[in-house]
Amino acid sequence: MLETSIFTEITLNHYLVLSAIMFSLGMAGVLLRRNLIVLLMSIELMLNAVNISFVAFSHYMGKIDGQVMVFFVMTIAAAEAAVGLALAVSIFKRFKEVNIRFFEHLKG
Amino acid sequence: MLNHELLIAILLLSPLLGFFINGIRFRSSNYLIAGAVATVAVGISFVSAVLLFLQLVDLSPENRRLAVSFFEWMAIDKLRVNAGFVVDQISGIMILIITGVGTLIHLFSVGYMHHDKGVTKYFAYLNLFIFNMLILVLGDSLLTMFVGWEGVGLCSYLLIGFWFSDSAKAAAGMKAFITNRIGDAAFILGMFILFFTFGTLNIHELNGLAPTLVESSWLGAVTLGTLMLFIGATGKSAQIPLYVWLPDAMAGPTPVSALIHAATMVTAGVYMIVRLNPIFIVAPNTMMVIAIIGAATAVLAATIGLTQYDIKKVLAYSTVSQLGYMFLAVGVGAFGAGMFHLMTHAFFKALMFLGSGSVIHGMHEEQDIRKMGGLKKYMPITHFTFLLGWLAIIGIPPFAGFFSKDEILWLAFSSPSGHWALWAAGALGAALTAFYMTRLMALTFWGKSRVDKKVHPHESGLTMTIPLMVLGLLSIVGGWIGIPHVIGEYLGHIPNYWEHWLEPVIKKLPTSDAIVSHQTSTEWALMGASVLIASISAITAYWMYVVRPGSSEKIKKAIRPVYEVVNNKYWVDEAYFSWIINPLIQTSKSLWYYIDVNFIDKMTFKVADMAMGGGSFLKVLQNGNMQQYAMYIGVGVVVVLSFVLMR
Amino acid sequence: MTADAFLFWFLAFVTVVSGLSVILMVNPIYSALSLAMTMIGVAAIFVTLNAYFLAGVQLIVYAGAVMVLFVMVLMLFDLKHEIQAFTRGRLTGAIKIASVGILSGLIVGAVTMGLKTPVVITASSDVAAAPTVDTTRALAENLFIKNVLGFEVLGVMLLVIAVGAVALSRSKGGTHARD
Amino acid sequence: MTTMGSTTIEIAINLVKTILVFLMMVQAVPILVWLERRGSAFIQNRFGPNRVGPLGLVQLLADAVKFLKKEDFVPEKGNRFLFYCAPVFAMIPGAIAYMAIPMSVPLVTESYTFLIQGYEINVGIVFILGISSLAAYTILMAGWGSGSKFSLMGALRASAQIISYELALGLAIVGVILLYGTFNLAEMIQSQSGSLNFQGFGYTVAANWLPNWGIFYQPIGALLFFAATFAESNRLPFDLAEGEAELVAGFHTEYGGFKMLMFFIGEYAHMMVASGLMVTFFFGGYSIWNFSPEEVHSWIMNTFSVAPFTANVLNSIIHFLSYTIKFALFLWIFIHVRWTLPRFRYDQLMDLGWKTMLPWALANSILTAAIIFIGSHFTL
Repeated sequence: MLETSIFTEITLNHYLVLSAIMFSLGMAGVLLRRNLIVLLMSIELMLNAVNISFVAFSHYMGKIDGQVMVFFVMTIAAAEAAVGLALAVSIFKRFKEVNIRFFEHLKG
Repeated sequence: MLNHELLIAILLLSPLLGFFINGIRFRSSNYLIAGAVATVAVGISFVSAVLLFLQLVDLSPENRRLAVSFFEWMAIDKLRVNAGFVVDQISGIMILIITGVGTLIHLFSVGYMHHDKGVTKYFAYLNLFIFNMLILVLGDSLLTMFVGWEGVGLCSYLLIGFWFSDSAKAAAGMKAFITNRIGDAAFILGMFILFFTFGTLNIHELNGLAPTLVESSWLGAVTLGTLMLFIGATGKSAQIPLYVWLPDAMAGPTPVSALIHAATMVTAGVYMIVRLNPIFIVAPNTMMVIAIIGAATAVLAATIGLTQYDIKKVLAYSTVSQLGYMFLAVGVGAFGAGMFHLMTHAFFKALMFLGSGSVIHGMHEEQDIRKMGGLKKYMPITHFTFLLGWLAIIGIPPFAGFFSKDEILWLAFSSPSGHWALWAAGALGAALTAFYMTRLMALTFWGKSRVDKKVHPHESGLTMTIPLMVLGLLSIVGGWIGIPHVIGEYLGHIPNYWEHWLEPVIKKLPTSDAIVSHQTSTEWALMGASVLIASISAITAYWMYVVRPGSSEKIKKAIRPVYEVVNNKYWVDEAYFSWIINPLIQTSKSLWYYIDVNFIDKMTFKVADMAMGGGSFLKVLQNGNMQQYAMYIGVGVVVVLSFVLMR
Repeated sequence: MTADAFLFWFLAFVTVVSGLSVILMVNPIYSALSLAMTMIGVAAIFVTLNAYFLAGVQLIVYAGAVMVLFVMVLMLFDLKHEIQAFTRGRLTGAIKIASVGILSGLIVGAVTMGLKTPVVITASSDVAAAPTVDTTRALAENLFIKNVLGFEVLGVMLLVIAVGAVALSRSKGGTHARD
Repeated sequence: MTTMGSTTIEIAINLVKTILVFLMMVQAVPILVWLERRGSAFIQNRFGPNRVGPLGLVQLLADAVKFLKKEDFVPEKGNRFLFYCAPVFAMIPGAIAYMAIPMSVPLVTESYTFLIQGYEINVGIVFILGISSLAAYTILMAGWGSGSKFSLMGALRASAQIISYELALGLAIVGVILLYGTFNLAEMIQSQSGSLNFQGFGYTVAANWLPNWGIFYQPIGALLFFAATFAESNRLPFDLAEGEAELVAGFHTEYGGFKMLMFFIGEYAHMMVASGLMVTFFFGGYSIWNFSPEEVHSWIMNTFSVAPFTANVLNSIIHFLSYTIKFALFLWIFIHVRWTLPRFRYDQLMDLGWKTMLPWALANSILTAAIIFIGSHFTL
């Protein structure tokens, strides 16, 4: 019975596990990819994973604060994307490539 | 009627606001805006000071005390200090003097400083000074007072070195600052001792806790504490041995000399002692030291004043001398007389400084009185007001200085802790004062003109003469509120308002009731004697410098050795240098070389080398690759999380 | 299997697969498009959690604006294939993958072991029982009354970021160049 | 899930409705194409297609056959996958968004309320904005997948334009949202029924000769919204993406045949969504001038003396006609504007969006908020 109930009854745990998996995917992207823009996208993936947790908690706890937090996270994420892309553009203008290794030397 | 808390807030914050406004736009050289802002700021303070004083008058004499506490500043175990401010009989008078004279001097400065490029900065400093001075006099605890004490020291430093591109002037500022530091260190020590003894720094509570029994030992806590505070006061108020900074402080703009180095800041030491008079009174040894130092300063500074040729230096030594009088007064327990002289001195000395400023301004920055003379006809208003100041300082009745100085001399003689020698010193000082002041008048305004042909002296503008006139008036009438009993009764029962006013906050000397006020004949005689001595001295000076201008040179030759000693200011500065400062510098240098360079530095270099050696192993980890950094974070999270979960 | 459960598994599948392709696609444009797909999936997950307004905002902000910007920038750069998409270094790579794997394993383990009993829905639930419009209203009230300071600070921060982004990517010329 | 219903029957009905509405939209496209061609000919004083069938109406079928028979062409340098994906995705956002617009009074039976719309969503506006903002992807995919400079430039322009104007679009309807206090389109239409009547500042204003439509409360919002929808659907005067003189044909330069037709459908779907929203927000949706649905219902009952259910059906049909008339009017305005106004320059377009419409939309929403607050809290 346990096995079927895991598949048919969706609880908070399901959402949390989904969130954890997505977060790990984003983290793997941050650690492994070399393209700066893909890194930024991986960060967005992690933020989205966290958002899922927030909304899931908000739903299952019956408190709206989680959704407000998601709202804030979205705004910050948009801002972060804007700055990150601006950085990427300036890096691209200089090196004609957006590899993370151009950030290793923080001079010039 | 406005709430007194609000009034005190306005009183304090108005100059601070002026400081911020002028401080933010300090690059501007528009003297009108800067001057208007600063003067109006202090003017508002003056108005609120007057309103506060009126409220104070309305209260009954026993509880004339308007206290306010804005917030708790610090609370460390027993030490609880509020940002509290008190207006009582003493500080009420002080705020009137500070803001009143301050307003006049701000007004004067508008005219005096109008050609200067840093005029906005100047006014900002001036307003900051007023703010700090108000904190000093209003602070309800020694610590709050100390904040103002340091603040005025800072402003004094900034304003003495205002023209800091001249290295001599910048050095004068540093000298004032460092000399004051010595005194301030002693002040802090005094605070420590008093706090250990009484467990509080609140002035009101301290005065209430003052022991009733007189402490005769030299090493008693109260004696030591008050002595330390007095050393602090000698620094701020330019007494022996720390008076050397004040004559040099004349490097600043003349209105600054008038405000800070004559009327307000330098009297802070006297004010502090008067505030704490119940404490000081139980330490007769301290009082004796204060009286002796005061008398000695009065005479010493006056003798130096005889030989100076710089108009402002003469006035500076005169200030030191007059401050000596005030300390003489508080030293013999005549706190009221000390405060009285403080007030009248603020009027006439500010007047004379401003007058000298007017002269310097009219003479195009010439300060040497040998190059003046006969200025009477060029600047009549300045001459007339200066004349009033002169009459006041040499103690001619009924000018302000007469009443205050005479009361000091009489109490120096008659008070239980007084002595005829103190009176004699005071009288000698008065005679010397009369001499050098007359000499100053004669060389500056009277006699034949020795002015350079290229210089065309002129009278100053209205912004400068109006303060002179107001202060001149105050120099005449300022003393009338404290007419001694003997004269008052003779003239028809004019009461001594001053004494009545201060009575609730001034403690009498323990055994003073028996002797005072019975020897009216002695009082008359001494009064007459001092006036007579001063007059003779003044007439002699007049004869020497106006009637027979050459005679002074002859006398100079006749007493050459003595003259040399005095003219070189007793070599005090040189002595300080060769006995204190240079040995200190030598010691420091050897300490620096043998201890610091050869021992401590080498040790630290060894440690640094070891750290670098260790770092070279670890620097592999820090290769600038951000993803590796992120990996460290990830590994760290994994470790922490597994630790938490395994537990 | 109920419709809700079916929907959840479907959406979980979509988001995880597209999330995986974000990090595995060698061509960054495919990564970006996969991420857009993930965003849409997340928006749908929000809908299953009754957060309708957030779902809409997620679509507008993430899928509609942020990801379009990403795609535009990538297309502007014209990066077709990267010579080396992943980081070099076998050891660090192994550590990275291992740490990610252990981390996700730990979280999943913690969640499934630790929270075996489903969280009790409190009685004073202002989300679950209420109709959806009121969710939006409750969100607005929370945002504009309780968290109004944070909201304002966020607004100021966005302004700063906008200025900063423009300053960073400013170049000479462009469509508005005058001379 | 209110979108799909909770029971199997509801889900089935909703699915059927979804397909139905989609088919309706697709069928409307050839009519619109015909209308556009005839209309442009009318405006330009020509005949247009008039040979095949009556009024040239059968031309549509001929065109469809022609599109189907064309060669399925993929550029050599392009990306085959994206090149195929783009036109398919082009149809989706418009179609999904359109389904959220209510087209008539709900058909009420004893047991079930049948909505004349794809599905009801409580945050309809946000949903529609979110879905239609996805349109930028199809354009980018098409531009990138074509592997051609013209396509790429056109796609970048078009998508930049779309996300720029989305701001003005979203802010322009903030006033509407504030006014009706809801995101739900059906509720909005309900509060627009009847004649002009509002309260504020302690007064009640009523004008029986005017309908209670949003245009009278939000004229600036309506204007801005309408202008922004033109930019959103990439039509003249904002069709910079396909400025022929500069970019040949923009992002669909390389497309032809059936794929091109799909793009056409997408564009017309956008137009339809825009018209539908315009009608819903500012022109009372399906409601009839000056009459509320209840009044119409009782009028039907009284005049034809039919059973309530039949009256309900008639009521729905009448309102659907009302909606369709308004909807068609706005579609015609779209077409008319396309053939009358010249094209903007690209920097003018961006200036208009960021420096003119965005500030005005902001001002409009702030003003609306202030008036609503003051009007409800204070009396004059």
